[in-house]
Amino acid sequence: MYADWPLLSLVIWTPIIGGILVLFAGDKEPSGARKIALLVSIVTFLLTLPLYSQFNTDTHLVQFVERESWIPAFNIEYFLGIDGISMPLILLTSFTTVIVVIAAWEVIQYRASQYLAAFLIMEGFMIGTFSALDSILFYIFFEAMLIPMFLVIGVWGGANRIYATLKFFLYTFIGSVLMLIALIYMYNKSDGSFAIFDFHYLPLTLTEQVLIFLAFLVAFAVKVPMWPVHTWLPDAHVEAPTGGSVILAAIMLKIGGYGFLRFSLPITPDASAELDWLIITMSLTAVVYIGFVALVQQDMKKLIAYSSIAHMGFVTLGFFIVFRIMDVDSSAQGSALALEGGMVQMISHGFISGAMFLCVGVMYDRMHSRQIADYGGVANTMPVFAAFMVFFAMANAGLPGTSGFVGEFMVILASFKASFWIAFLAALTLILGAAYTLWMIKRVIFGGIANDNVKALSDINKREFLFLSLLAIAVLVLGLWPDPLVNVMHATIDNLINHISISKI
Amino acid sequence: MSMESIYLTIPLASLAGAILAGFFGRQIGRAGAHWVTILGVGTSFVLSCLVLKDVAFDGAPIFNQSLYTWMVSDGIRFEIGFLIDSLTALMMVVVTSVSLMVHIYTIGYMHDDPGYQRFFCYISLFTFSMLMLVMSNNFLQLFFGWEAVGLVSYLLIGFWYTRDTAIYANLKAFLVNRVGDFGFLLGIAVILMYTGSLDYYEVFDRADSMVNATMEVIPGLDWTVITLACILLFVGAMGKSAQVPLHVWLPDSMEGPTPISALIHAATMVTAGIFMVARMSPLFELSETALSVVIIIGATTAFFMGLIGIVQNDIKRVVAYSTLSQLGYMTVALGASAYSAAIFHLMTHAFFKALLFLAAGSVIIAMHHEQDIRKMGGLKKYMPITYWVSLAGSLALIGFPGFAGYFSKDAIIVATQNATVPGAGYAYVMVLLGVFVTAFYSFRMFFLVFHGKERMDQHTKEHLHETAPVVTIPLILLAIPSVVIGWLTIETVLFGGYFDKAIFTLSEHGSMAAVAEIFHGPLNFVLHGFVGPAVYLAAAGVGAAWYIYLKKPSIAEQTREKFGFIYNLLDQKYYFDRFNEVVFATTSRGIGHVLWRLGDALVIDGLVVNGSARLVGWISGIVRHVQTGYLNHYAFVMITGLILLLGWAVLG
Amino acid sequence: MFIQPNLLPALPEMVMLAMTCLVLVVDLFLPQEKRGFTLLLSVLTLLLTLAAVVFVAPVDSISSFGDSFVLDQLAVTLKIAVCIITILVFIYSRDYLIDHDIYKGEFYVLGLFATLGMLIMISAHSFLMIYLGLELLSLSLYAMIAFNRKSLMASESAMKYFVLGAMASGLLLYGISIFYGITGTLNINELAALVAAQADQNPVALAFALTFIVVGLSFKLGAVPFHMWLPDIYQGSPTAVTLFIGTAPKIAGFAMTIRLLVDGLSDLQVDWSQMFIVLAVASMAIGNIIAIAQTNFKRLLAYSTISHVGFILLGILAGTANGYASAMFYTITYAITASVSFGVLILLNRKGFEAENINDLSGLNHTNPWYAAMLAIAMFSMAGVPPTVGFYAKLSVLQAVVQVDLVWLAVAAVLFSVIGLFYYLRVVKVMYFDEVVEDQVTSIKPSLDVRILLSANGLSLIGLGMFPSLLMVYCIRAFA
Amino acid sequence: MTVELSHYLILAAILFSISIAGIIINRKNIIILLMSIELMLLAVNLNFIAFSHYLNDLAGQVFVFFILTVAAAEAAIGLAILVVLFRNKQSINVEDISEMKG
Amino acid sequence: MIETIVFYLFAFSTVVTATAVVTVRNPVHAALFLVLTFFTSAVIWMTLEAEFLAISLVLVYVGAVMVLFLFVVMMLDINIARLREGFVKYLPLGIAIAFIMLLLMLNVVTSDIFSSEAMLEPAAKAADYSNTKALGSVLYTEYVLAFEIAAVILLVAIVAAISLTMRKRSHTKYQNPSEQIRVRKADRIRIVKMPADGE
Repeated sequence: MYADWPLLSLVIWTPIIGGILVLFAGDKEPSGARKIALLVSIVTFLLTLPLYSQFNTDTHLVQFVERESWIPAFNIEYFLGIDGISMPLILLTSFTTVIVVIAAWEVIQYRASQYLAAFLIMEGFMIGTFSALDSILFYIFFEAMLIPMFLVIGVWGGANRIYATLKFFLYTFIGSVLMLIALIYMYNKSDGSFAIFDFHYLPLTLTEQVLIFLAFLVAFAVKVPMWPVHTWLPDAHVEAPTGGSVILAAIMLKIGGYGFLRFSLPITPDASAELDWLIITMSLTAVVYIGFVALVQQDMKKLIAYSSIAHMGFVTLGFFIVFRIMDVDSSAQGSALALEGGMVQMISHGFISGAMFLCVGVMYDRMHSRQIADYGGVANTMPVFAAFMVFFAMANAGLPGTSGFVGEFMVILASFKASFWIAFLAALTLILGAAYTLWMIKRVIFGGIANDNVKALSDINKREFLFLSLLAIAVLVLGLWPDPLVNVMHATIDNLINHISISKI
Repeated sequence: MSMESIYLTIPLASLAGAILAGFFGRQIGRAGAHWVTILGVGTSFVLSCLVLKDVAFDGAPIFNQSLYTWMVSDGIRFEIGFLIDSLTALMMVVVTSVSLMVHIYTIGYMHDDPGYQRFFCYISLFTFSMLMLVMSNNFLQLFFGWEAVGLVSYLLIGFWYTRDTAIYANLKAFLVNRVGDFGFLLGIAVILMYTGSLDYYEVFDRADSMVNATMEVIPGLDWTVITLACILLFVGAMGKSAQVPLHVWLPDSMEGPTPISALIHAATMVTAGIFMVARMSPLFELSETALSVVIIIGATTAFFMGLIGIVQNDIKRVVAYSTLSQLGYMTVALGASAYSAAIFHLMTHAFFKALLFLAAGSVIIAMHHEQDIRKMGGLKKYMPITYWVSLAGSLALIGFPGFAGYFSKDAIIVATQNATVPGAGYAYVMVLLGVFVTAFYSFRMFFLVFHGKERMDQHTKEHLHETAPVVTIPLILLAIPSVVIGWLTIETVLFGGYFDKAIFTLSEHGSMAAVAEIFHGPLNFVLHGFVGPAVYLAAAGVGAAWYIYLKKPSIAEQTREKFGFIYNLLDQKYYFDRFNEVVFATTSRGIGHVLWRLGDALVIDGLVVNGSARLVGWISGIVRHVQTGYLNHYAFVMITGLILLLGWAVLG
Repeated sequence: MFIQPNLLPALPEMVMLAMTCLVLVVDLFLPQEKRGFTLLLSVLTLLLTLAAVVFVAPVDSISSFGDSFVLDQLAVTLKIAVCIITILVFIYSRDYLIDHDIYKGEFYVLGLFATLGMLIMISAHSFLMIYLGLELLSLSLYAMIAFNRKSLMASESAMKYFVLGAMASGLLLYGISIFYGITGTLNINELAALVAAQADQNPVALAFALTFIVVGLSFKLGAVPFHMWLPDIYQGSPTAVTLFIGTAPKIAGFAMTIRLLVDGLSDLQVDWSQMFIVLAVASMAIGNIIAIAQTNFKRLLAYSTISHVGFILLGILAGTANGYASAMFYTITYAITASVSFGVLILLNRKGFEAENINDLSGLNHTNPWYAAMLAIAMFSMAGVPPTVGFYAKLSVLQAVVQVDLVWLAVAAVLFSVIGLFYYLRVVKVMYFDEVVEDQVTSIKPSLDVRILLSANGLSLIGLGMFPSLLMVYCIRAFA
Repeated sequence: MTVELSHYLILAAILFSISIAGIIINRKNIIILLMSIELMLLAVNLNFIAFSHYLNDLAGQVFVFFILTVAAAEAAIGLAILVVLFRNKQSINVEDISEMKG
Repeated sequence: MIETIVFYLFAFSTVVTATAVVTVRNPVHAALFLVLTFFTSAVIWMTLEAEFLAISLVLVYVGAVMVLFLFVVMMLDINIARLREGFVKYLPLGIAIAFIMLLLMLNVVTSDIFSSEAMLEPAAKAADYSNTKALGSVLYTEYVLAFEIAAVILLVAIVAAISLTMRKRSHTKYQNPSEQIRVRKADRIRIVKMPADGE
């Protein structure tokens, strides 16, 4: 029945138009705005479900394609479609937005309609980014989502929000402008096409590839973020309101990873192979260096932010270790493991980091502090919450049985194919990840009641229970049975591996 | 009921108990919580016995089947499944039986605790995890169980989460275990890389491919892959089974409630490492180097950790160090290729060490949670049952001929004597000395607690009495196997070919064959013990303890002063904790601080990010002054621009 | 012998001139309180001109007056743009003029004359016509700037503009005179043919003359280092005049550049492209960098204009039809965007209060969320953030630059635009994140026409951003 | 020996240079600046007329005619602005009219 | 020959007077020197057979524009001493810039393209040739649009000059009868209540 529906357009434009409606609903009666927002987000989520259920896992070809000429002057098309890489991310986006809307319910009182509208519009842009197959369309969504996020952090953020949000915007913008040049360059090279798949088959010399690769790298590395262009993330996360942090961590970072898969690898396979050492070094630095840095954070959100960087290191490691594997082993056995591991890690990190930020948000709403030192013994007064927080912390530390384990496991296994020491350094996350997460848990959740504020805490209410348990279920299900997720990627990933194993030179 | 569904029921029964007690604890109440979990674990126990009977006596074929496909990636099937053979069956019975005892015991021990339901949930969850670990037919699930028991251990050590020491200890335990897991995971990665599978049997079949392959981990140093894999796996075992130097968490884990110490930190979880190596015997056998590492680490742990037990005053810590030492024995057995002896000792140890812990717990209850043995003494008359079961446990521990521990320990000693791997000689000396040390500290504790002067305060003394039946009944139930199980099962387990299908030993590693040579029935084996030095060393240990702590207590004081250095060394546990604290904890935080403040804040953010922003701002501040506001300056700039362009056009 | 020239192509200009004279006379007899009629008449003038443009719009191109006046696609599109933007300017500035006691008919008359100058510049196809159109525009602007006679700043900036403008005209004329000497013609078409013939023989002399022309154009456009007038004039002029200067004349300047360099001197394209590279990079660098330090919003927009001129030059220097069309698109959309920025700023002015500092926008989102949104859209458009039209403008220009293998230039351009983003974001930051400063921003209630036009103007930035083809087709057709 | 075209051009160039020098060295008096600009226009006019003569083409003279017209208008407006400025500032010193800068 | 002498004579005086314009201290003198420059230029234009323009220059420029200049200079009460401060300081710079400029220009205007070979002295015009008539005939035909625009420019100048400088003089005394008639008591006198002088 869905065959004829322009499903992708629907899931992109429903939240955007819904967001504008929410905006006009205004703040006089915020509950109205909230209800509309919730309705819109749920409808969007429901609309994304057929993308999974109707998805054909046997083909690497893009599905649910919509293709219309848009700007004929430069042959820019309204070209949408999804494959095994983008589909899970779209589901993640629509799911997370529902969570964020619920999480904002009573917490956001100041200009609630603008807040909710920003998230809905952002949702549309993010889904657009994942489903765009025209590079300019991609770029437009890629950039446009910065605006609502900029406002979200700036208006509803913490004390140092302005510095953080400017830094966020500028960092990301610097990254993306070079990508734009690369896109234009390839447009000229390809005799006037901005379609991403045309770029995939565009013959490029090694020098061209390296330059294009670097341009993409800057864009996506900032977004991921990879060391050493990660410093915007802790600031942005710390200052952003809870919903902002959740979306930022759960989805926006994924766009960087997605970009690598959609652009860098297939368009510049030779440069990727040539420069894999760079990415691998940066990824491992993210894992180890950031792991250490996370260890000494005093601010919970900062800690989780740093942990996000470390976890995203696995994503990029997984994506680029492939080239090492190909060097070592001509059969490329293990490369699918690496790529799928990176993808699983992205999805899983979406759930876990979102949940962690929501947990901090739950506490922040009560105590108005994110400092670890202000807490202690929260388990005494908020036992149910403590259970959730410990669970998510364990997931963050990559405990098997939670989704956090799956991606890391796959990537470590795959990277061993490439080199013992890469796997060794990557596996250090087992120790570091546990150390910083659990140390925070120790200081925040466990122990005697630290002060009167903690004593006065009340346990989570039904609404908070709802969104935390939804996420917990997702984390658990994905950890215990990742096959339904991994299964949808196979065809696409296999095709990608075939594609990148053929030199373009 | 088909066997398959029985296998499935065994772990799930425990899990069901855990879920009910955990999520619906408030609804079902305290009694409800212990009933559902005991029912669950009881079911597991009964069915496990059934399985053991099936495997051991009815000769059921090995069951190896997957339950469901966890994931397929890159053509590799990651599955969840069961492998039921003799080893598994034995472990299942050990785990469920001790767990059942502990469940019952807990009713009494935790009677007044507010976290009653939570506790039952945890221990049932533990039982589930441990069962999944031992029943696994592949590395993935092994790792799942491996980490899951770690998680529960973490939760249970920190059960009393308001105690700073407890939450310090659980963090430490988890992190140290993670170091082990780190190696373990890499080991799994090696195996996957060279065999392309995580299924035990497939891996074992392809193990040869790892023998001939080499890997250059450190440039210029070629290691055979099998050695690398085994050592990495063994690192995991070191963490879980608390072998030097990853043993530091186990003594601290005594911060958890005593039932936990018995169940997790003595009987089951800590033996997971031993089990794992035994399970991997087809791999370890192929690497002489790995076995050598195993035996040396084991021997070191066996002796030196025992030594520390001598100076401990906390009743649980003495038992904990004794556990470390006994785990060392098992590891030595593994290194000596006497896997069956290791498992045999694992089993006997599970019973008598659980017994000792629970007895200690009984003492602690009676002493109103006083754990310092210097403040005890003369408890014999107050707590007769506890006294007698403790005596049985201690005798089993020191290897008194005829008791359970004797058989397993003597088998290990003989096997070590006959082992050929490098380091076996060292190990033999260490295990022999360990026998003396074990006897000494065991009876030091025994005498200090149950005999001699009553050193407790008046108030405590008045309230001293034997503990409730829910405590003593499990003690008695555990005391029985502690005494007799060795006698009953040694022949079957060690020499009856029971493990033939589960454990693989190369013919040139003939240590067990040597043991078998001298074995002519249990009675004969008891008598044979008097031929070797072990029994005499144990007797000497007991005698020394008696002399020093009962006869002439002043000697202890004098020795301590005389050998202050050694005492300090032991008291500080060879400075391992201090070393870890300073080197790992402080250094890594230091590195973190430096990287954060210097790397992130100063260089990246300060210099590059804000620096470039400031640079632009600074340039802006300077350049804007070119715009002086003076008309003729403007004209001058324009004309200069014109001249430059003209010069370029005309001359250039 | 003398042939009656075809007057049709000049119909819009004739309509405008006639109507302007009518406005001038009618206004004399209107009492102050009926000044609204002058405005009405002026807008009518522009509408009629617009209608005339549409009416005479040729399929191809027609020229008249001895080939010194052309009406082609380029002219039609640009003239329409100029007229529409001037209408916006007139309507936006009414309240400002009233509040500042300069609500006089002369403002509109001069504005209309300036617009006439622009129309002439757009159609001019000889050196003489270009010069006259330019002077008609400039002289009107000089007077408009000084219009608020009581303002020291205004008279100062008028003086500066005048002196520098006159000097620039002198330089331009000198260049024209040399070209006249070399080719013996003032007509652009003949010039193109003759330069083509001579390009190889007299490269130095042609480059020499070209330099003067380029300098004159650069002054008009405001490219570094001939930009010095721009910040002071933007800041000092009454905001209504800044609004005017900052929008429509850019289009005329673009037209003049195209007429001179592309229509006339395309054979010297290598030379002027190279000069433009230097000027463009300098403009983007200086404009963006100095803008960061600004606190005055008008001055900020002035520097921002300079940087945008750099971008326009990028499109032109590509030297391809594609590039010219991109630059044209950029210029028109920039003018539309600037009219939104100044339009919102001008709304904030009240009697006795001149809103011109960035801080005057503090908390605008609290008091006037709609206009804050409009200004924010304009800022993002100037920064080139999609989905606003500014993005597409930048994209097309960059595309043209990359096409001629000047990738490094494109990279430099985007890097400078990152710096630019910083100060645009600062404006958004002030509006959205800062608290309301007491007595600075109150709720503004502009009249209906302003409200509708400004909203439409602001939303057009998004509309054109999503459907740039609506305008782009005309730009492409102009250079087809 | 007749006067060559280049002589006129050189004269114009000299006048042009003098006017530029005048703009630069007169840091105080706007009126002199205006006069310098008149000199510049004179130089341009001379160029046109000389070319017109040697090319035997009237267009140059026509152009000069218009330049003269415009220059007259320009002078009127310029001086009007000057007067307005003087009324506001009581000075025509270039260095005094620098309210706006940076 | 005579043309050459005339050219050099007047060219020289043009340069000298132009130099004087930018260097003399007094703006009135400068204006007068500028007038002289125009005069000498007009003569040179004469030698180029641009009689109409030469006359226009004198009539329009000297007669109107320069007079306007003088008016303004004299009307504004300018402190001459201050106007010349720092003159010497910037003189070298000015000369240097002008010199470089001149060199660049000479480089081009003396090149072959403008040499006598490339551009021959045109044949002398016929005796009945009227420069004015020739100009006139093209002005109203070929350049009619430009001519109209020039007219508009002049109109702009008028409008601008008037709107900028015309002001109602408030201190000029003249009667406005209608105002006088409409006046009311309240406009003229204010009745204030004051407390009686106490203490």
